[in-house]
Amino acid sequence: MKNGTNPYIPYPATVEETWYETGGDRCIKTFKVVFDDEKVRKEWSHLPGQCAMIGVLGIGESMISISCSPTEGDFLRFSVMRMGKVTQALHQLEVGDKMMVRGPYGNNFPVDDWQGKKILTIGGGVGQAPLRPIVEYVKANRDEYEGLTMIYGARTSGDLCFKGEFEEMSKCDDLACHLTIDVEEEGWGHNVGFVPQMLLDLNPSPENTIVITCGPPIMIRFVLENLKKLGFEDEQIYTTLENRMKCGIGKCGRCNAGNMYVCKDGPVFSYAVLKEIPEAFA
Amino acid sequence: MKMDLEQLRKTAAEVVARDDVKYLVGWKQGTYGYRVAPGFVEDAAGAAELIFSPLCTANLATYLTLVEELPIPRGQEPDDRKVAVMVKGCDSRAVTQLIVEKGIKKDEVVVIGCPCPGVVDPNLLAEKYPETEDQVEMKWNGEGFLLLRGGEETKIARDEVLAEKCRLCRYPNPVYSDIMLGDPVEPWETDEDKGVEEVEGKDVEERAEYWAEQFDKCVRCYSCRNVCPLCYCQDCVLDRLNPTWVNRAVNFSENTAFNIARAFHLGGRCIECGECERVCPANIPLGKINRKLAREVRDKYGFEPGVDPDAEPFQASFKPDDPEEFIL
Amino acid sequence: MSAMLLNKEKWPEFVGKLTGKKVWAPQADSEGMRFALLAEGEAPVPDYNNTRVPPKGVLFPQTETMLKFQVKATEVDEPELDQETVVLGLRPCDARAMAIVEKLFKWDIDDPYFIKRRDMVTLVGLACNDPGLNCFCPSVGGSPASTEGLDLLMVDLGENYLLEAVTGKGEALLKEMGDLLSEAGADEAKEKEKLVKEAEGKIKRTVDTEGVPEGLPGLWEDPLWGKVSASCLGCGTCTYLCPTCHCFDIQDEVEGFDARRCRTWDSCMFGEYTLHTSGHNPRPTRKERTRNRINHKYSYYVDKFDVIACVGCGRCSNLCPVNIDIIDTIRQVKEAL
Amino acid sequence: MSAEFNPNIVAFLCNWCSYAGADLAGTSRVNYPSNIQIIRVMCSGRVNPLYVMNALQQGADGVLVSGCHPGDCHYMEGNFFARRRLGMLKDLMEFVGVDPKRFHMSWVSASEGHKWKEVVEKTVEDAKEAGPFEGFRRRQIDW
Amino acid sequence: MTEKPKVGVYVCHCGINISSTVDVEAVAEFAGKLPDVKVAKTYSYMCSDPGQTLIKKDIEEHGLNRVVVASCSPRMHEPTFRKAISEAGVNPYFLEMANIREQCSWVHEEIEEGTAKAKKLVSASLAKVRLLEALETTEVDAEPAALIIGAGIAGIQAALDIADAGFKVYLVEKTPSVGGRMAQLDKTFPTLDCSACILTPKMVDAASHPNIELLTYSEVEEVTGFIGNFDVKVRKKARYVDFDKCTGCGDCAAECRVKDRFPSEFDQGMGKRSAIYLPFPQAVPAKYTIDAENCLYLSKGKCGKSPKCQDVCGAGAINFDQEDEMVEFKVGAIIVATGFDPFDASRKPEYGYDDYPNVITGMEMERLVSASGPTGGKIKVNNGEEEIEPKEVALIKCVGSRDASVGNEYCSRVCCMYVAKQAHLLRDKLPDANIRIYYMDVRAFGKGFEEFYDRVRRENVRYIRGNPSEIFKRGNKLVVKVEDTLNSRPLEDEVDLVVLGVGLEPRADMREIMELLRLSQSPDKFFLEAHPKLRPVDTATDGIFLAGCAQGPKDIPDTVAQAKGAAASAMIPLARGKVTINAQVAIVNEATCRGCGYCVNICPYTAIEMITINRFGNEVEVARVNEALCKGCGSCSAGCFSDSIQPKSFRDSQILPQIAALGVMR
Repeated sequence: MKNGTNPYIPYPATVEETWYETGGDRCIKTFKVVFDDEKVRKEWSHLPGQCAMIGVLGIGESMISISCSPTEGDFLRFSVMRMGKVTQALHQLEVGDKMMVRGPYGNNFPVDDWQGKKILTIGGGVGQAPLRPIVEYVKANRDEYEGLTMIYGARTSGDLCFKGEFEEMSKCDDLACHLTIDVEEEGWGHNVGFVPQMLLDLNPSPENTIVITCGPPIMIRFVLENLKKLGFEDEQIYTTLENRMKCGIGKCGRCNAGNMYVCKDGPVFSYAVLKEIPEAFA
Repeated sequence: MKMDLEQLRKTAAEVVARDDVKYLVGWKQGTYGYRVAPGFVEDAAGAAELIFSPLCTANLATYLTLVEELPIPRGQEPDDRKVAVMVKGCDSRAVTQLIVEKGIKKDEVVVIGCPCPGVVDPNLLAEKYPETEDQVEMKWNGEGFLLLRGGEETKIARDEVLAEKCRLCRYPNPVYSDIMLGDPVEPWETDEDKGVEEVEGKDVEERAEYWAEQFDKCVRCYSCRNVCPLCYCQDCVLDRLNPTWVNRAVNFSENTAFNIARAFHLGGRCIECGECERVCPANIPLGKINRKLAREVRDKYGFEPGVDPDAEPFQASFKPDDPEEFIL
Repeated sequence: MSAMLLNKEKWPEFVGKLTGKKVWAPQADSEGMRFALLAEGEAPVPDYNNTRVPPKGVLFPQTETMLKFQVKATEVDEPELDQETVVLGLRPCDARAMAIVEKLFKWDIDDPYFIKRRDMVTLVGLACNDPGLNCFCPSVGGSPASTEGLDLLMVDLGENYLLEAVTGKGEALLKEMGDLLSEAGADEAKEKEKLVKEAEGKIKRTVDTEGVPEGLPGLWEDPLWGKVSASCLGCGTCTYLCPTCHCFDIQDEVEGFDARRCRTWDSCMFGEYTLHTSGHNPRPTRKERTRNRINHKYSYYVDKFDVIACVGCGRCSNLCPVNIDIIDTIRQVKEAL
Repeated sequence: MSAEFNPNIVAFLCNWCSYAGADLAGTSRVNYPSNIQIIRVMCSGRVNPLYVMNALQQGADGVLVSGCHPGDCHYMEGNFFARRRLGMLKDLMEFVGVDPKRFHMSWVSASEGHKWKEVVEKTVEDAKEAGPFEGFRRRQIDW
Repeated sequence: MTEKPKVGVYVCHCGINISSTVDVEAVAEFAGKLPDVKVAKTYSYMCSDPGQTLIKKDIEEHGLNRVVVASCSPRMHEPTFRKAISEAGVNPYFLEMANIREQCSWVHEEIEEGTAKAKKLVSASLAKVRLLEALETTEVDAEPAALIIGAGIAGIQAALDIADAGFKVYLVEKTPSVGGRMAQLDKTFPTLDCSACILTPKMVDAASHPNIELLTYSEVEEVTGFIGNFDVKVRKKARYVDFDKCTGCGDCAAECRVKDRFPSEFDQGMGKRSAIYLPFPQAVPAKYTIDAENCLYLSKGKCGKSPKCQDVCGAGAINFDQEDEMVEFKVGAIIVATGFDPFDASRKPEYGYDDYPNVITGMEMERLVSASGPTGGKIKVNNGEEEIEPKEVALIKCVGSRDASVGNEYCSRVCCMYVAKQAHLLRDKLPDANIRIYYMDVRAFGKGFEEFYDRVRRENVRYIRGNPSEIFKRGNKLVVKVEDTLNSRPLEDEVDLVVLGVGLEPRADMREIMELLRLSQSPDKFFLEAHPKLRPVDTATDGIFLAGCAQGPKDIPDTVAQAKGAAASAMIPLARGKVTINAQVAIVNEATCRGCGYCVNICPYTAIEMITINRFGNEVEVARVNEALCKGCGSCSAGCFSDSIQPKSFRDSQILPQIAALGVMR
């Protein structure tokens, strides 16, 4: 076997920047990494929605969604919640340390098909990570889309990811950024309440709109319900799934939801497809 | 053998009819050949399918702890009804040991005891009387067994097909039960444990070689662990990766570690039902290890698990005069 | 090349000529048959019903090193996989399973380990003259003398083996044997036909799979899953011993400063298999797992690769400790349709 | 290789008696073989018997567990539990073919520096007799 | 947040103690290359001030968050380095020590082997330190009260000291009166103070002290909790006499239908008492008690027409309906001062204690010689035929002490002196008698002891070196058969009275207290102190202390001294008002705990209990550790099949890598 033909081989990437998005037990840390090998850097191409296997040699790998848009530059960003052994090891990485990356894996949001449409993202908590590339992608290709509305909520302001980026966004006319937290906090200048309710309050028109939602299952359930109330069709709604994965390339078997392998047929699914898969929301 | 199927089915039907009983686990005819399957009975119709025969090897006490703990939605009450289970002598020791270890509570179960004159070793039976696709019936017949198949009756001598665990059985009658079916059977003279003695007779290198060959076959399907009524941790340490006691890799080293750890955790707890050995797809003689340890515990420490529901667990107690001749 | 004959007496010579290759063959271990590497000079006659563990490990070892590396390093090494290998006397069902699994390992992205091993191996099958009690290959598209996946098929004609090359690799192997073989004639072909017919006739347990792949998704909430799985112990016997089960786990192992990334067979019957780190499990009980196993074999795989991922070898039925019998399960599915 | 086999021995010592006894051996400048490496635990009762298995698997040729004499346990009963558990483990290991010379348990009090030396010498000597452990050591496995 | 471990490794030369057998530079260089090690240095004395400063500076400069010190035994300097790193802002539990002195350089000779082993030990320490967890010590409030079990001189003294310091004391005494053994003594050696004279005032003080709650005729039933927070249940046994009404006049005892029928415990059975009684005239409290076993009314339900005591009691204090009463309270510390039992002379049958009335024990002698004793201080004995004043007296020492045949190898420490004292008292009362003392050794080690012993010898008391083998009767005399070992002469001395200088033994009922408080015994079966030299009043259980003969035989001055010591120790948590809880405790993973309760059985401190938790709507039982009770021994963990209970700092996940490091580094 020669290097380059084996999809299981990860490539070293150097951590260039890291910061914590949220605190607590299950804190989220964002890494900006750049492949060491220029060739790998050049050959790498991903689109919003895709994932990569990242990890540390000797510990293991985890499938993490790429939380930056290719339009942002020659680097990758991952926002990782500290959960198990691998993410714990990832969290220990500091600037200058090496992360092993392979991918990109999975399908992407059909950004080309969506040209000329309005984009609405609805995120909750760490669920904003896979949505961020879409936001950035649309921001970078503003002419091709009819505008972008972002709804993002979390339990507290401390649980919101990418906080620093929202202010800049709200300055743009064709970008709307709506933030919400579950309970009132001092100094919080935005909405208070749950995401599904905020969606109803904003009352977006389904016309020529694509909705992408990602977040905790309970939020998704009510968001879907409310989208239906607002008249959205299944085909207009997209979400991403997460399942336990090992190989990332549709061999190891465990990420299937019904007859779909999340790592290959997903993680992006339209609701029209997803509702036919009995296991999808299990 | 006075075991009356009518009585068994009637009792089972009565038990499942009770409001405080969720279901009953008994034995029923398997899908072919000599197979007997665990039957989960919720009504009288199910009860009518139950059997108890020399083919009923399985220890159903496993099912008392095998049920996964599922989240109960808010506002919903957990189903606290009892589970009824049919046990042979050996199986009843598992129930007792589970009570000792708080794996189950006495009032969570209805234990139906079946005095057992000894079951067959299905492999031995199939070797001598080839298994066919048709369902067969088997009965105890005086000192031996009676095989009924295709209208034909075959008498089989007891020694010919008796399971090894039964040869060594000292508790043919349930030691713990809420309802007892039939009359107790007369315990029999037990053989020497030839399997264990044969291994003991080897020198340490031969033993190492013997077990190396055995453990090398292990595919780590964990059926030995899963079938064991006393392996009821929801989250087995040997599955865990942090810390890693045993690597996932399947090789002689990890397999041995797995088997040692499994056997050790059963030290002073194994009730010698022989299920681990029966289910092992690699035919590893796990029973020998368990029985060896059980014998040491019996001989050296005077302890026998699963006979006294009020006993202190062996590994959670000590005696000031425990043997210590091995200590420097 | 036409069919060839090998006198059984020459079998050791036949095996002897495979020097330089790794040779896997069914061998008796302490209490059963299993595929193992032949030591030099050994040539056991493949006279057996079937092995307890399928020979899938030849292409997909239970534990396989994927990458080797040093702790703290970023460079990884791959194992060398270039030794020619011959598998002697595997049963047609097991060979067929390899062909079925190959579809997945070649799906879109090649799995380099499996494919490399497949490239290096010559599969010499042995037709079943005497199928086992739980054999039901014809029910799922196989046959006691199926050549699917094989490079070469042997048929036991009593005194001789009839050897029929299926692929170029098989032919090459036959060529290597030179004058050890003689050409078979029409009689032998007839004899083979007869034996295969007889063998098929010996298969008693059958199941009708018509409509099952299409119908299974509709039975998602059917009570049959609860019934079938109630007695399941959640062990990996059925999946580990299944020649078409291909799930694996990837783990890093460290020994001092040496480390490897390896993969190990995994089983969808284990709770941990789908367990998320968060503690959430999309398949929380044996019911969901059992349903997934059957669906995966009889429906999902058919959707993706147009073939049932069950070859009817009967191992899962043979060795399930609690008589969960796939033939019976499919019958129940069929009834529920 | 003609070099003498130098066994690698891992010892688990309770903090209060045996570890202190080993310290005393040091303070008294008692000389003993260096094959023994000590892992300090608070009580011999802390020693999970599977540590012994793990040590052998991970590269030890012998294992020693040492605690307070019966009745002297700092935690009153820990050593009794250790004795029962490890006694059972020893039976088990022996049965599966691990030379009993590879595993020892001892009572060494805080005042028994010399006994510690004897125990170490015996353990090392036995491990030497048993030779390099070639059982289920991880390193035996070809990756 | 998970910090990447940044470890500093510090290898100590310890002058040449380490560096002469271990190439410390090589060890440091080796360590420097190990994963996560940021700096590795050596220094001549790591524990010195500059050594510690070096570590602190590195922590600051290199941002270290874990430290390995390879030096001496952690038993020596672990606290030192913990403190040092915590001063530099690193959690003190992020420290691991590699013992390369006591267990390496000092016990190995070759520099190669020493160095190789040191490297391994360092790598094992490193493997562990990277995985250690930050621990915080916590404090809980301490109840400013103490429980003292036993109101002999030790208990009384400790109670007075603690009460005087302003803390509440519960003084629990099993018998109806305080005073204990000392109250039974006549005079005390070597000063010959009257025991009662010096003790009685203290007894009265204890009873009247506003901070002392005296619970006589009471027994401790249950103690739970931990230092600072013990919950105590005491059973006040029914006296059948209203405590508040009884005036102690004694009319009842005088009129009792079974008057003076029963052996008086106080007089060692030599005197008699009624069923309603005061143990002795100076008893405190001076309240009568009915002995329910012997009282006709209580045992038989009938006492004449009506119980006489009831009839005569002017105060109307007699109450046959009284029941045991449970008292519950909370204390911060406990002192065990349960005292001793005199050796039971029947266990030396060769001395004929059971056979001859004129063979008596030292304790009986005390009562006999006491002016308040059964004979009013007259020395009269029954030689089996008649009451006589003895002319020939033999005193035998070491009865039941230093005697392996009865299982007592220890010296009882008081017999030499009390026997001498009794000889002196006998000499006073029997100026013409022949007084012999048979002895093995004379141990007169205390202040004024040797002088007293000299004095007694000068008083014509013969010391005969020999251990009598037998005492038998010849005519109306007792014969002491002995070999005078100084001149190897066999003797058969004929005497009228034999006094057996019995030793001190642990109380017969001490096992109950032991189980109650989970204390341990030393080989002599007395209570075991935490350290024989440095913590002689502490037990292995924090907050429980020992005073007096419960811990081992003692004379009165030593008892008082120890009582004061115990009182002072017990007052530490009371005065501080807080107790610090050990941080290295066990913790349960409730998600994996299978609720088998093995750990509960195993824990010697009852620190683990089963609790019911709600696991996703299911009620399940799991173990929970009471951190205040847990000592971190980890026995529970080794017995847990699912590894669900783990002692912090000694987790499996921390020890297994240590094993790996030692194994792999060959």
